[in-house]
Amino acid sequence: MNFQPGKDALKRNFKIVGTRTPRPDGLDKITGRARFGADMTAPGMLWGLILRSPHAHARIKSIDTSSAEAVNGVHAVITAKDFGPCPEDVLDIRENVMAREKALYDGHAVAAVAATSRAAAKQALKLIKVDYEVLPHVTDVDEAMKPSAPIINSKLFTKGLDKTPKKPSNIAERFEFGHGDVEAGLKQADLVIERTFRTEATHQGYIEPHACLASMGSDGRGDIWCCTQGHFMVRQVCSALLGIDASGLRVTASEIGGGFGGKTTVFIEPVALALSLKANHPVKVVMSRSEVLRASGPTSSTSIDVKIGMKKDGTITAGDATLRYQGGAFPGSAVPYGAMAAFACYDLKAVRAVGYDVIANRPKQAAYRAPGAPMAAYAVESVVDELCKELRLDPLDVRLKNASSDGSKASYGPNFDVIGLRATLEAAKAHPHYKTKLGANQGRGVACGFWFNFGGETSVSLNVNADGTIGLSVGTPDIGGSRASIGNMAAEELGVPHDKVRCIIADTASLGYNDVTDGSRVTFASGLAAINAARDAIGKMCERAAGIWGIPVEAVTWEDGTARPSSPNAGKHDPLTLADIAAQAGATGGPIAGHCEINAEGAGVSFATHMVDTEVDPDTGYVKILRYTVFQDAGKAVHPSYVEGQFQGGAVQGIGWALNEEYIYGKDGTLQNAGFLDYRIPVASDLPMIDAVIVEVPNPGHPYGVRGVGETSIVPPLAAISNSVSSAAGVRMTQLPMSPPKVLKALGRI
Amino acid sequence: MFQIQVSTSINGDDTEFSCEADETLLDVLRDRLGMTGSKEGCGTGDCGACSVIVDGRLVCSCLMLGAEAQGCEIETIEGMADGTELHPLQQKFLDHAALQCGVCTPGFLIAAKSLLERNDDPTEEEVRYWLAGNLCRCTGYDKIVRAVLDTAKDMRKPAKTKKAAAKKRVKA
Amino acid sequence: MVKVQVWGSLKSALEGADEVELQAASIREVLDQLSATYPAMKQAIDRGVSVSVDGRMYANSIMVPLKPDSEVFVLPKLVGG
Amino acid sequence: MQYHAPATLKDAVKLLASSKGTTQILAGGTDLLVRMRTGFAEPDTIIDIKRISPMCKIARDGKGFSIGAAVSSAEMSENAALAKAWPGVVEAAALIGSTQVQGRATIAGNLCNASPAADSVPAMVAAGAKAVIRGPKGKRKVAVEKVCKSPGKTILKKSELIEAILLPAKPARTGDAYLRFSPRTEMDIAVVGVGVCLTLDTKGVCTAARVSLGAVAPTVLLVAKAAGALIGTKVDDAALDALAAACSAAAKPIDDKRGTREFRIHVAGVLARRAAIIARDRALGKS
Repeated sequence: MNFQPGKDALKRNFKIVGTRTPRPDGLDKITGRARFGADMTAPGMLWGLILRSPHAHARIKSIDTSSAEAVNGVHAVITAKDFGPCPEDVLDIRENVMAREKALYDGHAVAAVAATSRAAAKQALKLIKVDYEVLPHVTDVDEAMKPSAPIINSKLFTKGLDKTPKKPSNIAERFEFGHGDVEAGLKQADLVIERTFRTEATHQGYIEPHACLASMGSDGRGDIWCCTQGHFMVRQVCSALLGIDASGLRVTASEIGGGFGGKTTVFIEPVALALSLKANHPVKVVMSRSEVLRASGPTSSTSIDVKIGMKKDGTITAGDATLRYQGGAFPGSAVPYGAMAAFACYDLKAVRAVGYDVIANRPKQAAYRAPGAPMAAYAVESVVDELCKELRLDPLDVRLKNASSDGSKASYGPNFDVIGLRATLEAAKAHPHYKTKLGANQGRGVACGFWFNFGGETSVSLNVNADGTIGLSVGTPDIGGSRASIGNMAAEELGVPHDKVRCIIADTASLGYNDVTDGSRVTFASGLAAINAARDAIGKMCERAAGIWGIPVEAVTWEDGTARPSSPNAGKHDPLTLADIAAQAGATGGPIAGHCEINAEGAGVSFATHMVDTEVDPDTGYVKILRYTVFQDAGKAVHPSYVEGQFQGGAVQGIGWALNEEYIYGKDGTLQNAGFLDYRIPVASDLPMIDAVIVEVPNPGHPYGVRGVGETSIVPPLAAISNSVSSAAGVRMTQLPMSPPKVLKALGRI
Repeated sequence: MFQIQVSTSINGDDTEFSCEADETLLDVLRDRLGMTGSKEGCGTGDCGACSVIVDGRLVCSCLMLGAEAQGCEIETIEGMADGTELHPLQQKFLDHAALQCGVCTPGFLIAAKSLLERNDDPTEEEVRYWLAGNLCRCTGYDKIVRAVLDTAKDMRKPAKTKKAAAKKRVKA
Repeated sequence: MVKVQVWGSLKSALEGADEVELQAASIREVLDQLSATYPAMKQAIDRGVSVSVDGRMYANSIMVPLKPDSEVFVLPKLVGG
Repeated sequence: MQYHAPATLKDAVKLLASSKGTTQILAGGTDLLVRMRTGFAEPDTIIDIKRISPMCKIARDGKGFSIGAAVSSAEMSENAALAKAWPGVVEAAALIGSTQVQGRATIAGNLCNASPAADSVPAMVAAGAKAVIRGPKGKRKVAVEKVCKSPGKTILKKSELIEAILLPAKPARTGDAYLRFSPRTEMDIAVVGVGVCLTLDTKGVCTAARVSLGAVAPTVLLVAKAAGALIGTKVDDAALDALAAACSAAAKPIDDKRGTREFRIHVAGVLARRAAIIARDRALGKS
């Protein structure tokens, strides 16, 4: 019954899918009734606050909580001692959630308090005495790799080398991808360019700080209500950290105020649960903005060398990249994905990408939308752009000449399935934007990008209500409007109007396991599962119709939401609509529901080409974005408005990353800009409209051809904007962000 | 720490509350009055998610003390619709998919309402500069600006056709 | 026989071979044989890998059947953002 | 913490003198509440001046203006006469923070916060504004450039507050302008700020000028040499080059997270030139 990728035919004509239906869950969000992480309260609730280390690197010799516990209104004070043994795969999370022997970065949690009021909790925090022994620190990725750098984890030995070294190091692991003979390839080139690029750490920038309300009982049973990209992941990690059964903890996903990968892990949820257990009260913990910036999961800062050889006719003969990513105080940066994605847009005979995962005294990184890929694309697409300029070749033509296409061998190994890179490049070449004239100090930049996209474990249940309406329960938190697209796919498959389907996010006690909402997987995987669940229900409804008509079920077909005899010789029977069958469900066997629990494989990759015009003020180095156009392959755009929204949101995060956003650490290793004033994300007046062109090259791995689109849109902008600024300023920019002082310096004006 | 007794008007309702001297209006709205529509994104006036209108003036409720609300007229997102009659901006935000996660939406709707009360025919640039105090990370602002411009165009139409249009759309 | 390749840094675990040919009917059999014949591969596989079969990526489905001439590629475990 | 909202200036002054511990005046609160939230200010007493009606008014002071200390920058923008007379000062006030912040922020508060990068202060200094400081022993008028001593410190004694900001009568053929550089177009802090006010005679020759720089020294600077570069000229390219050089020379900035030393020195000259051109065109009646 489930869709067989590659075997079952793709549906091509649709009634609901592809239309811009109004959003079914929007009313609460425009009236202020929608409840996000911090909006939940409970009777007898205490306020939880976390004490964080002010040092970049320090040994914790002792923590005295006695005077804090004496404060009136305080019901619980916890430290690392309140987190017992746990499975190996959550050891790093346990240490990041609450420091153990050492405080590893500025903002690392060291203790927490729960009290009847925020004022009492604040007062108690001040009375916790921590005896720190400050240690030397390192925050820069290249510095951290030097043998002379202070060792952060004495038990860390570099993996991925031929021989495991004896001495501990800040280099956690080495990765390598590629094929062919790079040295030979470079020799065949007419021009070889090698450059080093640096990018600073950036934050996902979601407007809603992390927040949760936990209520934990000493009987090992509890509830937690939190904003997260994966409440099943929260259950899995928190139950492991607290040593309770997964079934003991019910996690409800609140509305989520943005995540972009930063809420695919836990920071405060285990703390709230531990406080609640100790205080025997519900406890609410809400991060401040400065806590979010200091102590949640920004992406890596990087240092990348790229060398590419190209012939006069534009053929790329070889590509070689070395990528160094620091992922905070714990291993696990996204450097492997950066190394894999770096040359993914190019069909190369000789390619190599070597990645180093490095630790430093910074917060533990978390995924940030296509984690690792934007920085790698920035480096590769910048060198390709420079080669095109030197050889006087059109950047789109060169990319078309070398573009990966169906069946070509990807730089990270496997052969590609059906892919849409060429389609996006051709759409870009044909677009009026590419032909408009530029003025003084103006430049145009193009760049391509890619993301793998992900299927993952997905459970959906679909209930047919007695009045013929549909209750659809999915387990993937909806950040960008996926309830609308998933509901529309179920309505399309069932043949009922879209507003007859109500799609909700079920809690962990009401639905089978679901992987986190990440990897641009939700519209693909929950959509696929919803279609399968609809087909499951249709099968059952056909059985009921067959029973009512007294004919075999094989003689019943389902069209436009109605069961019909498949041919005249099955006898004359009035068609039965879904509503008719639903009304008789009780009498004909019981409630009707469809289910699908799968590991949704067959996710199709999504490619994009971005084009951007900028103007550089030669006197101040200020960069103005004049025009921005995104061309991205969505396979099949289920709800075009929200597909465009992903294109526009990713592009603008890329603009912030390219121009102004950066983590600034002082010499003392503390974060200097932990707030939205000096961590500058783009504001409305900084930007033009972002034009979105949806390209549709269907993905054979999905019944409707759907591809995930959420992440690819952030991969090309860093390079596209840098290429545009480099041509406007007449000098190659090799550092992000391209803040005005850096541009002015590159122009040689200061 | 004795508390301050404040009497004010919120969305037309006379409201009494007591609060600490250093408690912000945002904390009062959310934690004492259960009006969680205004959101805290930063607590320092840098994101606009807590925007409310006080005596006709668009402000950040996190940069105002609860005590300062004495005798004021406060408008929050909860009061933007008139019963089931949505404000045209609210409907347009849905029609234009001008929200994704929605946490910044209350702040944007209040700010846009304040703009259209002052300027019924704003240019794109005027909309962008007026709304620059409201951060959004999901949408890239494009559809938000289009929704505000489209609402302004609709609201400039003669009253008769507007009423019918508003009624029809709510059912859609 | 199924052609199996691994990502660059694991080439040393295959004693330098670019590609290995195995008799295997499913992803599980490929991974089991790799772990058995090449001890250094076992650690990487235990930490979690993604496997691509004929251009399609499988995160951790090990029961996926293989065609006799399938092209299998072992990669680090994919995660998204 | 205690909160007071006196109805008269007299009560406010009495309260200010009698309150113990640290006392803060609350006008717009857009600086004070941020410092309280981030733990940099924990006042024992707050005195809210927004119930003192004279302090909420923009009045004519002879041919000039008296802007009450509780007048928000949004109210300044909406006052047509003020905006017409002193566009530079009003534009500077309208650059503070965002629309929401401008709904509360006051230029008196911006001055008392004593940030070197305050937006309204260079414009006030260029315009020759004075602060009316009220204390138990009466009031005194102090030129705005003399009010700040160092970052966060003003000359106000514990028992004094600012009652109003006075803008002088603007002579004929006079134009003022304020420009700042910030990475974002809104919601930002000046990396460099420049206020220029100049007067031309009937032949277009500059007879008087004041040039003020923000964010390039511990306090806002009034740069005599820069004014000297304009006086006696037709504010032509040569004069503008000399102005730019004088401003860059006067700048003594620091490296910080918002900008480098060299950047601020260079851009001080660039913005001075641009602001002087706007001021000149306004003086010539070309808006």
